[in-house]
Amino acid sequence: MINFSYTIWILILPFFMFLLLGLAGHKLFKAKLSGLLGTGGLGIITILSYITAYRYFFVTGKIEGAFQKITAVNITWLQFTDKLHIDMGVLLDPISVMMLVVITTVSLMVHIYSLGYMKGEKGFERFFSFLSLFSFSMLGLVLATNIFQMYIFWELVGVSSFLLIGFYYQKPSAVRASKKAFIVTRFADLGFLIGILILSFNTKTFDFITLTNPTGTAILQGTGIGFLGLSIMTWSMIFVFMGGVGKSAMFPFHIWLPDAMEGPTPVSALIHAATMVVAGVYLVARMFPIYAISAPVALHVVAYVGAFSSLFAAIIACTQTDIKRVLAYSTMSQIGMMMCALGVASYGGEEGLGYMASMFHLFTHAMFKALLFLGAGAIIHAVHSNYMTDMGGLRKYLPITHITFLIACLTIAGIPPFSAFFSKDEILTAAFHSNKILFGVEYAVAGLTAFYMFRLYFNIFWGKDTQYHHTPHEAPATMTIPLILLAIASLFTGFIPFNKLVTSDSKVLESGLEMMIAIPSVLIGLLGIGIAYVMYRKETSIPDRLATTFKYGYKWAYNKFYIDELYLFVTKKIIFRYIAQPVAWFDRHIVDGTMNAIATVTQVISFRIRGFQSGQLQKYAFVFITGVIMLAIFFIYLWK
Amino acid sequence: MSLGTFLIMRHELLLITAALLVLIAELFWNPEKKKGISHFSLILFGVITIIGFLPSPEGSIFGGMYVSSGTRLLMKNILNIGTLIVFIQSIGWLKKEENVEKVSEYFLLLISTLVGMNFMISAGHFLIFYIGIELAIIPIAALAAYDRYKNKSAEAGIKLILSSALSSGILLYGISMIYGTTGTLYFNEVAALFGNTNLQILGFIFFFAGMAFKISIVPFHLWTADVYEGSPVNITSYLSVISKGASVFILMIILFTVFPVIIATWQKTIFVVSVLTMTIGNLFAIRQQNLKRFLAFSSISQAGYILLGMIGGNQLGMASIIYYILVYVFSNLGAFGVVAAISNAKGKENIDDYNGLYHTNPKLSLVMTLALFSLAGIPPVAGFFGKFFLFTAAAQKGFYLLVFIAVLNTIISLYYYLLVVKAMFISKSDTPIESFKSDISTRIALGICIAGIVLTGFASIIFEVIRNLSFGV
Amino acid sequence: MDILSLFVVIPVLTITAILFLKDTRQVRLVSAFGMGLQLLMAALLVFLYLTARHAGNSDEMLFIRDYLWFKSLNIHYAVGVDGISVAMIALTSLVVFAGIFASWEVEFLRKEFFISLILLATGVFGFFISIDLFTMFLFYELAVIPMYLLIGIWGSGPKEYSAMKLTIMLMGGSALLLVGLLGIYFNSSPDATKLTFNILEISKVVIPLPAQRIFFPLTFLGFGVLGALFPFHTWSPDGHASAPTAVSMLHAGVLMKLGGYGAFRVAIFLMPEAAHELSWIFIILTSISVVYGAFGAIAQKDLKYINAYSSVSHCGLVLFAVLMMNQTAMNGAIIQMISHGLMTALFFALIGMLYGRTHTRLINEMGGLMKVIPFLSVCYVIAGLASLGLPGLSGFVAEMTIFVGAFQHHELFYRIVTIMAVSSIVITAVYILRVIAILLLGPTTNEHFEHLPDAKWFEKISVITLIGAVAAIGLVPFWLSTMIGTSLHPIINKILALNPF
Amino acid sequence: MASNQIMFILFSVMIVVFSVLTVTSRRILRAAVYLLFVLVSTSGLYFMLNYQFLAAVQLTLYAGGIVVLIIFSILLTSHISQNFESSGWKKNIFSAIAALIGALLSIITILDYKFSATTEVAQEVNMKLIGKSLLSTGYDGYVLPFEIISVLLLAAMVAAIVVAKKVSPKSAELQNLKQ
Amino acid sequence: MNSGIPLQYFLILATVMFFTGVYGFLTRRNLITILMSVELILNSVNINFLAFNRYLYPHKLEGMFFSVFVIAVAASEAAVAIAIIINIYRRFTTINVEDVNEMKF
Repeated sequence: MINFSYTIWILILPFFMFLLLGLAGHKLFKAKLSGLLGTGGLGIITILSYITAYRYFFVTGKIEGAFQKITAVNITWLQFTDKLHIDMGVLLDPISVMMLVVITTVSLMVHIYSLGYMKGEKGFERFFSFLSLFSFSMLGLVLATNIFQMYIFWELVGVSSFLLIGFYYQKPSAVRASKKAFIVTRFADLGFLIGILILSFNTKTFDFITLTNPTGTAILQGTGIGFLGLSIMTWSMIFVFMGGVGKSAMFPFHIWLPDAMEGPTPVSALIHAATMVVAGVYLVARMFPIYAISAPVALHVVAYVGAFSSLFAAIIACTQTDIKRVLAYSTMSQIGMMMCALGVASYGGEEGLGYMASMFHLFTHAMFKALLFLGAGAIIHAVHSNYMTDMGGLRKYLPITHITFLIACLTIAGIPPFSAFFSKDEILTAAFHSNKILFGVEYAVAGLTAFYMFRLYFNIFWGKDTQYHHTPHEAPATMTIPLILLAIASLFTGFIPFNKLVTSDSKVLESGLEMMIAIPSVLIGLLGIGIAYVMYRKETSIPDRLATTFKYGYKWAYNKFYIDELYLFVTKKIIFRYIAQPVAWFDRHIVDGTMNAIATVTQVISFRIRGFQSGQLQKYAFVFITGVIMLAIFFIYLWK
Repeated sequence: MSLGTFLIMRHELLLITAALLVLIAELFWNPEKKKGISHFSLILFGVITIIGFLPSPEGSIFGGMYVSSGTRLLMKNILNIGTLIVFIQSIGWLKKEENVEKVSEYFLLLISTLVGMNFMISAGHFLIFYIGIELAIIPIAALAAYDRYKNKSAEAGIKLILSSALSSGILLYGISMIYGTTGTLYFNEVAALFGNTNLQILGFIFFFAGMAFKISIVPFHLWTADVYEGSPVNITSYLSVISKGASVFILMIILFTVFPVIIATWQKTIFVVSVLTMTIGNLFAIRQQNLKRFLAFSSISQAGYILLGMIGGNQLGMASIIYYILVYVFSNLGAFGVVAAISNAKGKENIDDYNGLYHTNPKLSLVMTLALFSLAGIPPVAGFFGKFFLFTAAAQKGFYLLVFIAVLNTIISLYYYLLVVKAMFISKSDTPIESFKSDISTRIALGICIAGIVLTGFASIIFEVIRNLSFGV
Repeated sequence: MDILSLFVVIPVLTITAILFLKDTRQVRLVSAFGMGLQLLMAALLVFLYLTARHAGNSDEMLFIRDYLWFKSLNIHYAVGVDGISVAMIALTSLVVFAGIFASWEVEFLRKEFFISLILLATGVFGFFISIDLFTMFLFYELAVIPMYLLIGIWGSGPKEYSAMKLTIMLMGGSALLLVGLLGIYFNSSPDATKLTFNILEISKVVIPLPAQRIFFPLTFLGFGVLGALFPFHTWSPDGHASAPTAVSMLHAGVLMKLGGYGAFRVAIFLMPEAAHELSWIFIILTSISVVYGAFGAIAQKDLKYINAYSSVSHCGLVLFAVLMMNQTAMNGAIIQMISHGLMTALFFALIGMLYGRTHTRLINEMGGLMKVIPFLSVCYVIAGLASLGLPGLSGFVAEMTIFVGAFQHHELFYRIVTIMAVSSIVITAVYILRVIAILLLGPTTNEHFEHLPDAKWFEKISVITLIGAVAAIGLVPFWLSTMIGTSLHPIINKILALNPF
Repeated sequence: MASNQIMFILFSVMIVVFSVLTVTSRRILRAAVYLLFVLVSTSGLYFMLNYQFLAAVQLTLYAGGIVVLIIFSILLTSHISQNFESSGWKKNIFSAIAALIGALLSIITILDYKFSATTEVAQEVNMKLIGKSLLSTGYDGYVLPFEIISVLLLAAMVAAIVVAKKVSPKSAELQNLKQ
Repeated sequence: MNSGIPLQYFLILATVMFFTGVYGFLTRRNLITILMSVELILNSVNINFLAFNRYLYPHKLEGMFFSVFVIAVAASEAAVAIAIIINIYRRFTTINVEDVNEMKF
């Protein structure tokens, strides 16, 4: 048994970096040094992670054919009751180790990339300190030993996302976006918290190992008690999933994600594409035994929400012109697929294929989506615009970016042998075996994905020859090297034997390519690319004509189905105008008014009765006499 | 009857002697010497006050007409202290030109009222009680009209004497009923023979109304404000503190010792009137501008609180009342002292005139603030303890509702006390009362008041002594 | 002289020293020195307390000193502390210390200002160390009154109105309280022979249930007014808005805690049966406070009003948790008191500093301050994040403890209400972010703001002290939670003995 | 009808009639005279009750002293034949109602009560007894009130002087300054 | 010797006189007549005392002595009151009670 307690440094180091750069960065170091420090710190963590992964997967993790859950470190942080306590620790199991690799890899790439991308920006050290904070939180989230630790880091991730989206805090749109992201996810987290409360009330534990032990007692708690037709456990799992919905930008809490693109592009790559947004998927995967065994209804919810979101996002993505937004919707769509895959899985054995597929896709998606975003960053860096209408023919100016971007597009389109081909294929297979409708949806999404990605690709690198004010030039090495590395990763990660490493029951899952699924999926990918080629390879009028033909559909999709407006309506109109302002009014005028009224009434009475004190001796005497008589009558004859 | 028994009447005899000495001095001293008459009286009275604290025999003489006990001595001493403070405060005022020629009358009359009060407190017979009460009020009516050139002063005098005459009539009528139904006027005999018949209750209520008038309990209070406002400030403070205190003492003694049989009746009566008193007093006080009038209503509501100590008829109640009166002596005299100082120096008596006082006369403002806080019952000054004990006494007998009403009333009272504080500390004024140096006697008096306000609360020994001397029904 | 009484004596000595100072400049130095000493004493007390506990001293209260005061009524000056009081004392000394520095630049009647401020602190310290209901009540009222002058003289806006309202409403609370205390006193001994005000002794007897039914609501409401219980909270927005910086800090940070502490220490501890029976009424009121306060905060335009309503919400949570009457929730309530005390003090300190620069508190008139005064702005963001319950800062620890604890209640009604209360965290996020976004972020709207100076050294001391404490609790809550938790045992045991859940 | 009954009726009718006249007469001097009649009739009652001493006191002190004092003061402050306008009818009616209710209440309550005389032997009231009692210091002795009343009389005298003393020129000057 | 005249007659007489005095006190406008009303009141009380003394408790003289002192007190009260009334007359040049109301409310 290898001692994994050193893994605590994976958490401590970035936190220390955050404090160092955050508190003293701008005073002690020059900007560049801060960047290097941050990057170097993360480099160490990455190395640590790789070592851990290696040791876990290949040296020690497997006992009796299954990967064990190893609690490397666990410290009680806050004791609620004897059984309920928040621990801070490190839990190693296949998914957490996998996530460790994903996060550190992407994060390192983003760090390096940012050295170039953010050069000369005001608040350079602040940026790196936030990045460190994010890395810390994200790592803490995935390594959490208990659901409450996860919640804590879940919140921290949210706030670092908030800080990074709002990095350009003088830009009103960025401020708005960060606020929106935080509040929407916060609302979803409310569900998460309620879920945790219900769960812990029934099971009296927060600990993942205890909770998710498929043969344990905790998992069976509350399955029988009904509330509105569903078991308590189902409710709690639905609530927990709500947190995931928010963080992973699933419908209907997806609205923050496109806006979040206001943040610096490396941030979008790291947080809003590769790592944080998949936290929802990770959460469901983490709780998967409970979903699968105790709350199948909740799992169905997961599947349908995921499928719907993926289709919904894919459709919107086809109409957007801001390249980062396209990528954002693409992210949402891909995560929807992962969710859907989780939703169609069940615990153990063949039925657990969806779980494996989802994790696999998560992994590959992280690589290629980071690549896409970083590439997009390089493009934006070159042309100073986010809109594909401002671009075209960039392949001449940005060769490296072009190639890597193409690789990424091919990957996401599911073209073999790129990595996503394998993962997506697994997802489709899992869906096919479980639910034909979901399969159909995901199949369509696959086609749409290929279409909109290549729409993007052609619009940027081919299409019209745009005249630029400044000739766009390739990004510096700090930016291109991560691109190349990630492109390589996108190419080859598909060959990692996930079925042996990350499965629902941690045992080896025998699965292979099912040609019945693989071939159609590749075909539809190619079809999508083909359509895009026809429409966008050269500047044509087809898109416009299509847009006018499907005027209403297009308009709705372009406006993201007016979900934002709906939210705006709910928040501005209903909450602010019809709840908060009336509450404030009520408080000022009714509650406070009552208090003031008491005072006023006292004053008024005081004024009214002043006539008694008339200054007339005889009136005084009259009151005196009347008083005596009244008292006498009262106490002799009425109330003796 | 030996001469020694006169020692039992030490307080009264000393006071009468003092009064006569003042009279003699007035008659026989030459004009030059007469200027010292106020200091002479003051020293005389100071000596008397000190002698009052010497241990004294107890017992009853004149066949039970005169009763002396530790409690009563204590009460007299408290009154002595209060009167002494009033005397010290009035020195400066008496030096004013228009008062110079009637200084000795001032002392003579005040001392004789004090004699009346002392007899009243020591009464063991309704006759002594009656004469005492008249002696305690008639000269004050004259003193209320002391400022002969002021309309208000005369008005105060006539209102006081006529109202008091009416109330005496009512009181006497009540006493006649009591006499008619019991055949005696000795307190202890009445107590034994008293019953719960209608006529006796009628007599009691008439009697109670007469007493309530002196304490200015609603609805028998209406004279209070006018008289307080019209009288010279020092007389007002004497009226509001000493007269009221003495009347409270004797009412309490009579209720506890003469009417224990009908305790149920007087508890109900007190309940009703104390609620009325507190509330009405406060409601009127809110709107007052003239500080003397303001303090008049405040003192009415204070009377309402004091009744809380009486209602239980318990030992704690008596202790808390005596204690409260002691505290009240310091607090109210402190407040009146400031009013008097400013009134005498600048002739200003309205709350608005006090705007910004803290900036020109910080010390006076502080004294006033402390005194008002004490009246309002704010810790750590003594008033807090006093009120707390009163409420405790009422609560002990289960009058929680009354306590609740009383505490609510203290909030109203806090409101108007704070209005004065606000004027002094917060409000700005274009024409603030200019900075002035009050005379030494005023300062001494206020110093005594402040010491009393601060120390009476913390020094638990005072309360314990009082408590040990108290008794219940 | 015992260590606890020193907490009253030091402020009194400080006041005395100030009284005799001629130079008003030295006043603040002396104040800072006195309150710094007090802070050290608090640290020492924490140390001594933990040492004693560690050494195995398991008494309910430590450092008990008992002096007979009024013999006939059995009133004592009795002091003693358990973990809860120690924590509250530490909180108070921190906030007072920070408050002194936050009011460094008070010019008008400086001497009087510091005297009143320290007098207020004296009352609060006295309250927390008392274990005799009489002295407790005495200190309670002592703490309320200087508020009037502090707000009335040094306040802003409709200060006279606010000061009066605040004082009157708080005294109204203490009116209820007084009746409640007397009721407890006269039921403190089964045969009425040995009546006592001593909390520890009263806790050993069972007050008859009919009496409890009357006096529990009175006591609880009495303290509740100070704890800003709906619908008796309206003094809070006006009072806070008008109060000068340090007073807002002390008031929201510490004085409002007297309410929660008292409700817990007196109302619940001494009358658990009635508390159990009647808690549903107050649970409803408090959960209204929680949600309503938060919604109220959304619609406000004045920074102080926002914070005041937020305090209503947070303090509502304290009372809410206390009423849940189980170990965890109560623990949470105490932590919440401390946490809220610190962060709201921080808020008010910052608001005061912003106001001192911009001369406005209306959020609409400000904007983009982050660029101009980064230090204060960052601190404001931290305060905001603490307030909305960000993990790693104290608010999270407190709220989570409350929610988890409250949700362990065995009755469904209480759990549902808990969920309502939980929802406040989102509303909190809304108004906090709204303020941060409008106030600090975005472009600088007003050109006058371009050259505002950032924090001065004394402001930094004030703010950093508080942030340090907020972060310390947030990062390592364990010691605090345990310290409070062990002290809760006697209370919980008493409750459990009577109402086995 | 026995003579004492007739006397009682005579006196009581006089008392009631003149009392009412005293409080209703518009002419103040007449009112004073009516008061005198009331007081004299009362002393008649005292004679009937066999309290000759008191009747004498009543006649001298009350009728002779106070009424004369009152008449003097009337002369000082009013014109002899001056008519006072009567008070407002509201005041009269309300006062009358109050007085009536009070009287009824008292009378009903008095009639309700069963008085019981003592069985002890009545004392013969003679001057010797009165004098003895007045100077006795024991039970049922009245020397103490007698002494106190002297203080009261002294005080009242001084009080009256203080108030009514003619304003000295100096004070008058001050008064003019004030007004 | 008072056979045929019940005690109650005296008492009723006194009561009527008392409340006549009260009525006078409440309605007369002249301060001196008010004072006269007071005298009526005191006088009625004396009748009460004496009647009680004679009818019920003739073995002691308490009632009678009380009356004596009441008369004395009444005299001194009247003296002071008249002194003040004269002063009022000087100040207000009237002794109408309704005009003596500088202080009110």
